[in-house]
Amino acid sequence: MRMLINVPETVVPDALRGMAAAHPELTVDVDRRIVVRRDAPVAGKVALVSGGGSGHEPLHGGFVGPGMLDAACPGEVFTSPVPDQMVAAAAAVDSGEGVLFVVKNYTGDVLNFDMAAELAEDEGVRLAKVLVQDDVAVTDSTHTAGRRGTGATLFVEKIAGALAAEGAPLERVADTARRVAESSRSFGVALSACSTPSKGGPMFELPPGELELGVGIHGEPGRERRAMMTSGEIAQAAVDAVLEELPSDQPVLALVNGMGATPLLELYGFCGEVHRVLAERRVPVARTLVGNYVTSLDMAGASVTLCPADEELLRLWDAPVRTPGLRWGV
Amino acid sequence: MRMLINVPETVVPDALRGMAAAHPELTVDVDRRIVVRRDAPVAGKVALVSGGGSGHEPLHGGFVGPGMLDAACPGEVFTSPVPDQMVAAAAAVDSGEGVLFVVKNYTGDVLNFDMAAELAEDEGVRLAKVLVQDDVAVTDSTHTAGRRGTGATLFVEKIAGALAAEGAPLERVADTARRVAESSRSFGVALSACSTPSKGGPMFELPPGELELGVGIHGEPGRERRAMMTSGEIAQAAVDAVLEELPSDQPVLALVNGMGATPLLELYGFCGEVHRVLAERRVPVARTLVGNYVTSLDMAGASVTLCPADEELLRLWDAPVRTPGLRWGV
Amino acid sequence: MSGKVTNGAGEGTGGSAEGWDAAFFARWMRAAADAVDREADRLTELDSAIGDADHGGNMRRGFEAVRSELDEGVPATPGSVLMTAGRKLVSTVGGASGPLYGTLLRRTGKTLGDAEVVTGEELAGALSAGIDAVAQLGGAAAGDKTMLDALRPAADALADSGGKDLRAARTAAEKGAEETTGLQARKGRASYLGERSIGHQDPGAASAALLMAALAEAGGEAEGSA
Amino acid sequence: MSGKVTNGAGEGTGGSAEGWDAAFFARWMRAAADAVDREADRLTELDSAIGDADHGGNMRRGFEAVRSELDEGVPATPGSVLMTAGRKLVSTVGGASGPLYGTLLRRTGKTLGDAEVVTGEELAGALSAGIDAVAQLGGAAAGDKTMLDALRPAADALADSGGKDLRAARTAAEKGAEETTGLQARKGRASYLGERSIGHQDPGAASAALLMAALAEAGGEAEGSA
Ligand SMILES: Nc1ncnc2c1ncn2[C@@H]1O[C@H](COP(=O)(O)OP(=O)(O)O)[C@@H](O)[C@H]1O
Ligand SMILES: Nc1ncnc2c1ncn2[C@@H]1O[C@H](COP(=O)(O)OP(=O)(O)O)[C@@H](O)[C@H]1O
Ligand SMILES: [Mg+2]
Ligand SMILES: [Mg+2]
Ligand SMILES: [Mg+2]
Ligand SMILES: [Mg+2]
Repeated sequence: MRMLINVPETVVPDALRGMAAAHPELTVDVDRRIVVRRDAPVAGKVALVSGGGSGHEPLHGGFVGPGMLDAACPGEVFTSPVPDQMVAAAAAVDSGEGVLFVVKNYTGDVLNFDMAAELAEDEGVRLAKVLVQDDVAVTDSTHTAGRRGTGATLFVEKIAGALAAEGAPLERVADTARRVAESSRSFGVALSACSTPSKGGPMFELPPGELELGVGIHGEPGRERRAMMTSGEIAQAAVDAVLEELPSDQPVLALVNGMGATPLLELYGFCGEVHRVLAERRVPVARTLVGNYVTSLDMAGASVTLCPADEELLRLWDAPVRTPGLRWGV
Repeated sequence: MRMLINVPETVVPDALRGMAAAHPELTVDVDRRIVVRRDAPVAGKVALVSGGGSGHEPLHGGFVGPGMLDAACPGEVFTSPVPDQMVAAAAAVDSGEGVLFVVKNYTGDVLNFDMAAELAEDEGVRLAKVLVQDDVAVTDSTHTAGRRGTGATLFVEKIAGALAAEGAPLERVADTARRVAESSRSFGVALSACSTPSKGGPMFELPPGELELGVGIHGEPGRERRAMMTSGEIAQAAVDAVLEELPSDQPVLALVNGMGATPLLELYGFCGEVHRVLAERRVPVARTLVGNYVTSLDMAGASVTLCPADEELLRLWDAPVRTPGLRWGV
Repeated sequence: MSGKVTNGAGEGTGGSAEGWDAAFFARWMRAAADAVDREADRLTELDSAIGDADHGGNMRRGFEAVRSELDEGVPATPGSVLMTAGRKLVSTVGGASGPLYGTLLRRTGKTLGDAEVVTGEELAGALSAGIDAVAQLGGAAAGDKTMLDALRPAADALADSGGKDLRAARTAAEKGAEETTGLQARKGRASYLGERSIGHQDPGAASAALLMAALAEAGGEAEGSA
Repeated sequence: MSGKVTNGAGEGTGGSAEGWDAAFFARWMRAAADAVDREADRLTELDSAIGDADHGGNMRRGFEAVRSELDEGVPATPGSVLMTAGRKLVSTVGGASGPLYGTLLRRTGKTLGDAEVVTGEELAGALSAGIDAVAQLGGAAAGDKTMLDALRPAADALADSGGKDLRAARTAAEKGAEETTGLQARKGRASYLGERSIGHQDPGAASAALLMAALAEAGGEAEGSA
């Protein structure tokens, strides 16, 4: 085991203690496992709550702060959080203007957030929900329960967070969040498997010299296993897969996302190739974000997410954000 | 090879093209291999130039921008840049107020920056230099050419960059940079070896279940090879090694730095342990930065850097910074 | 300790029961906690082949919490034991299995109402209602390679025996779980594998078999056949 | 192509030279580029044992640049060939070896002055001056397990032969390089290894031996013994 951990069982609370130590601007409740903006609830503002299995950091806890999420609920590694966390988070951040749940489309997340929504609504919270399902890799499968939610989560959280910060009402925040979620598309590639603490080793076998095209953020299989490709070839495969399902030809926001263990040096090189392919396909890129944002523990690889953006989305994207993981304009 | 690259020979220019695509706020000269603030030279401001081998991203190119570096010179992977780059960078950023070279203490970097300094001075640039040598791991060695420069580079670049942004003259910027460089201490631990593109595989053998205490940022060996330790034990070893040589008992700035392939989840857990040990040793922590900032390609592991900070250093640390890799307060 | 009330002191024979009390249900849950703890690594191993390698940890965490809750005090009725356990699973497991198993136990418990003693037939009917709720919540059908493929045959076998033969339920669950190996996943994370999911047992079906084995164990402890 | 001017057309015998012209020095640099290209993987392998696995790439990049520069046109004098090559190495190599080899060639070239033909004795003296400059720049002494441990014996052997025996220089460099295996590094990255550096040949000493072999090759091409 090459893990910087104490024991697999305490990985999540250990990380939350570290977050608490590093980020006095956040309220980190280690016992209830929620990360909350220190100044929540913010009067007059719709609140955003997200969450999901741990292992994808900075998603979601690292996106809590002004201009983005009001609270995040980290589950165990690769395991959806429980409804109690979401209910506690909603209670902590609701100013009376209502709460938007941002949910990645995985059975566990959907079920747990649904239960939480019911409970929170019983307690009088006005709730809306947006489901992120941007991963084009497995739409080919006839038996998939919809597309998986991956990189677009960041776009949804940032853009809806900015709109909420402007004071927009719940319905509009939810509508815009859905617009982003429904128009964004992603495609990921793994160059190595990730290892979960509980497994203590790689989640799947990926011999050196092979890659998994269309991998999921928990190491779920994608479209095909291939012999190693160059960065340029991978960029082309990923961009073309995304463009094929992108429902608009507006200029795009581009996320060139590292899976965790791919050096930033390589990721920037990949970003250059992604831009080259997009230019060849005549897709204008309005903004680019490069880095490790929606990770899969120590998986090597990268994903590309594109979100067609009109003037309003660009304005909201550029709006100030101040979180541990994403920060500009403030 | 599990690398997201085209061919080993073009890794650095490929990455620079990606930086150019992602960061319109920077001028990235791929041919001359320099990354420069778009608005350089900034009138009336001392300019900061740094550089070193690639593979440590976001260091240094990711730290170019208002409040930090004016230019960076990326060398080949783990290879010092050449004097031509530094001379070109100095020429591009010098407003007439002079240039500070921030140099990590490795023979190659020292020699190349020295040559560049001579050349730039011949061209009339007023130059100062600060040598970063914070890594306590190998001071035990009787034959070392001084301590290695690692995480403190970030503190030096941020703090000196803030002072330069305030309009301080070259001598004061250089003095403060040296004060930070001379009082900071680091210690790093590797849980796996890194792989360079040219080697195509791990730089050294580190069997799973062993770790290297005191590793350098190019995978250089440290103090000892040990059987795997818990995050808490590693934190204690690292913090105690640093504290033993820390020349002050002021409150500290703490950098809990990932080597590249260690998941952020684990890094936050490690951060919690570092804070616990510092609390036990009664060292107050004024600020904490957690993340992958001074990396070693795909090495798993982490390092701890502490910098004793008085009120002035804290003010400069908190001052606005706007770079791809570090950003706050603006 | 009580259990099957006709035979007293939890020494049920598993056969012609007149009914089961809260203590019996608590014993079931404890036996499930033991089984899940013992088999956690196997469940995770199965989940790592076709899922995300967390099912063992999920089930262990959930049932340990159930055990602790019962250690604080056993609720008065069979229904409330299962509803408490179900709520605890929902609150501690997460993932897909938390809401699904939580719903299973909560709905089964709710269907049992507030009787202090329930018959085998009542249990069989309630279990079936619980399984319907799981199917509705998760949208899965028989043959989709989920926990349902172990749960449904078990409930059917129990019903077929007039609610008497707990071991038949266990056997049916184990058979159903084993048979998921040949199925292709259509729900949950394993569905992303498509045809590649064939050849691996479904982890949720495996844990469902453990749950049914625990039921048989709770009912048949005296026989030493569990 | 010219070379050793007494014998004409670059067909030197390596023996009793009256002198070497710019073409000979260009041939030396090209032979070095060939050797470094051929042996780059070995140099990197050596550097990966005790350094950072970049020496092969560094040397190849540098000498390819030197070769391209010479392809554009060979400077008129031996001194300017070496100074041009040295400047090119400084501009393209980076790392420790860039400034060190750059300094070696620049200082050697500078010491040769602007003569159009230089004798073996002059070359031996200039090489020695170049090596002194390397020692001064890097602060390393003999036995520190660096390129100096191959360069110095080579220059001494050349001087001992009155500047005539290029193959003696090569042999001495190769012996010196081999002997670095037993030494402990005290300079450069390998010094962090301390005692662990013992048992591995120094990559810079290995490349210095290639440089000296290239010199012998340039001088002795006609003999077919290189
Ligand atoms: N839609 C569904 N309906 C019924 N059972 C399901 C469904 N989705 C998943 N499951 C069951 O849950 C099991 C996985 O549980 P677990 O690994 O704990 O959660 P997760 O899939 O969120 O990681 C699967 O093996 C399957 O039996
Ligand atoms: N201070 C020094 N003096 C002389 N030679 C040195 C010194 N430091 C390093 N070297 C030589 O440089 C070689 C390493 O070159 P290279 O790998 O290209 O650069 P780097 O060490 O910067 O990666 C060493 O093997 C050694 O021979
Ligand atoms: Mg899971
Ligand atoms: Mg190097
Ligand atoms: Mg699972
Ligand atoms: Mg080297």
